Amino acid sequence: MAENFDIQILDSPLSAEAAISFVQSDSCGAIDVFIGTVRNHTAGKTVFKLSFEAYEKMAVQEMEKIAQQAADQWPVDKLAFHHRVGDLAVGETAVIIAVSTPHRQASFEACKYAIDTLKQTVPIWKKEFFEGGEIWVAAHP
Amino acid sequence: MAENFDIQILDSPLSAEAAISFVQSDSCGAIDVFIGTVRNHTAGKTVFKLSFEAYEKMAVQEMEKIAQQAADQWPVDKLAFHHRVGDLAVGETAVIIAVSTPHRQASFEACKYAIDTLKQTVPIWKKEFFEGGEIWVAAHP
Amino acid sequence: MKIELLAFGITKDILGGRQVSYEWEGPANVEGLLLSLREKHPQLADLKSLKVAVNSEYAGLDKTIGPQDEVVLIPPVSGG
Amino acid sequence: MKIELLAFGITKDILGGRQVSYEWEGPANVEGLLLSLREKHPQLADLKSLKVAVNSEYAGLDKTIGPQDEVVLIPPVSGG
Repeated sequence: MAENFDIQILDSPLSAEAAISFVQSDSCGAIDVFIGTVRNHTAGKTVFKLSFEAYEKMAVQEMEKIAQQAADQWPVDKLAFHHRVGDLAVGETAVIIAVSTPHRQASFEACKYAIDTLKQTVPIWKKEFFEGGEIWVAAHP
Repeated sequence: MAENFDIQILDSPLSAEAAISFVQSDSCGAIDVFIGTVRNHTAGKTVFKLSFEAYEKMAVQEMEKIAQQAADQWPVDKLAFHHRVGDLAVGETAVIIAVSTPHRQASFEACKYAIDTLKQTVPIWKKEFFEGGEIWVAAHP
Repeated sequence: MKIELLAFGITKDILGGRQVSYEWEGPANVEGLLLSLREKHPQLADLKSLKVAVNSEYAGLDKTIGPQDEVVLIPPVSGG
Repeated sequence: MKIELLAFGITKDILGGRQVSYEWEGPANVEGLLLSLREKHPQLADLKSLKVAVNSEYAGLDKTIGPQDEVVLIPPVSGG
């Protein structure tokens, strides 16, 4: 993996501080950080928890591709990309993406690209546990 | 101040963790955080430090206006907006903006609006100390 | 062709396990596998999408599958 | 009109202090103040912009200024 990327799938709580420390760079003036957290409701249902599973080997590879694509499109100095697996309670963090760039516009665009693309290509699946049932998110049309 | 905003001008180091904790919300799935840091160069010059001063009373008011304008345009649940004053070394954090929203797109847009508007309206001034001189940034055409 | 198939997300529930031995007649490629699977497990046809990864890369329908390949069912992803 | 004027950023350097007593002839409003200041301190005319805040709100040129108002010079801001 390129040494300016820090890509991890973890079954323990994620740390925004760790992601931010990794991307800090004296040559950069901007860091954008996206944090995805577990909401207490979705589509009008009360959610108790989420459970994430990953095809880890491929998920890490796909996250690396995304980081590289971001670095090809914007002047990314460093990028941290951490995703949690296992059971997550409401309020816990599922994903953190931090990107450092010389100027701010690129940090927003690269970070947004990474989270948008994660949701399309990275083999990670989320099961929602709500009042009265459970469902694999997005599985059906 | 609206209780869902945390607006501060500080002469001590800023904490991303504090800003993120403030905006965390069980009803939100997204937090975007922008961190502005001191770069070691600008326009080809080596920068040693920056010094920020603020017309604090008005700066806080203008930051509150920005937070409110963001909340008027996007479904912002909470917003933290911290700016540092005094002398900052290379790598230190000058500003942190954290925004929580139900979904991710709004978090990016509201955060970007806040930092873009800060740079236009908030009475804070930055002096750059570089090899061979010092300059009030953006003062002259 | 007979392979060990890995299934994630909802496909694990439909196939009844993370790793299942799976045998099919017909072409030894992704298309042949998917045709057979959808016939045997009609619920797979109800998914919004169903991709196959071979050796941890997304594979096209004409990708050949051998007994040594790591073959994985990828239902619609939902990370983040 | 005579007021205590607060100056930040480069205007502090140009006027020689954070707080200066300033007296001018002519209209007791923002426009009158700025005209007088630019005449006395020509460097102020070189700035990219120069705004005035009265009681911590940006003020238009016709905003009247009284002795009790807090009047502040706002050169181009550069926070963040």
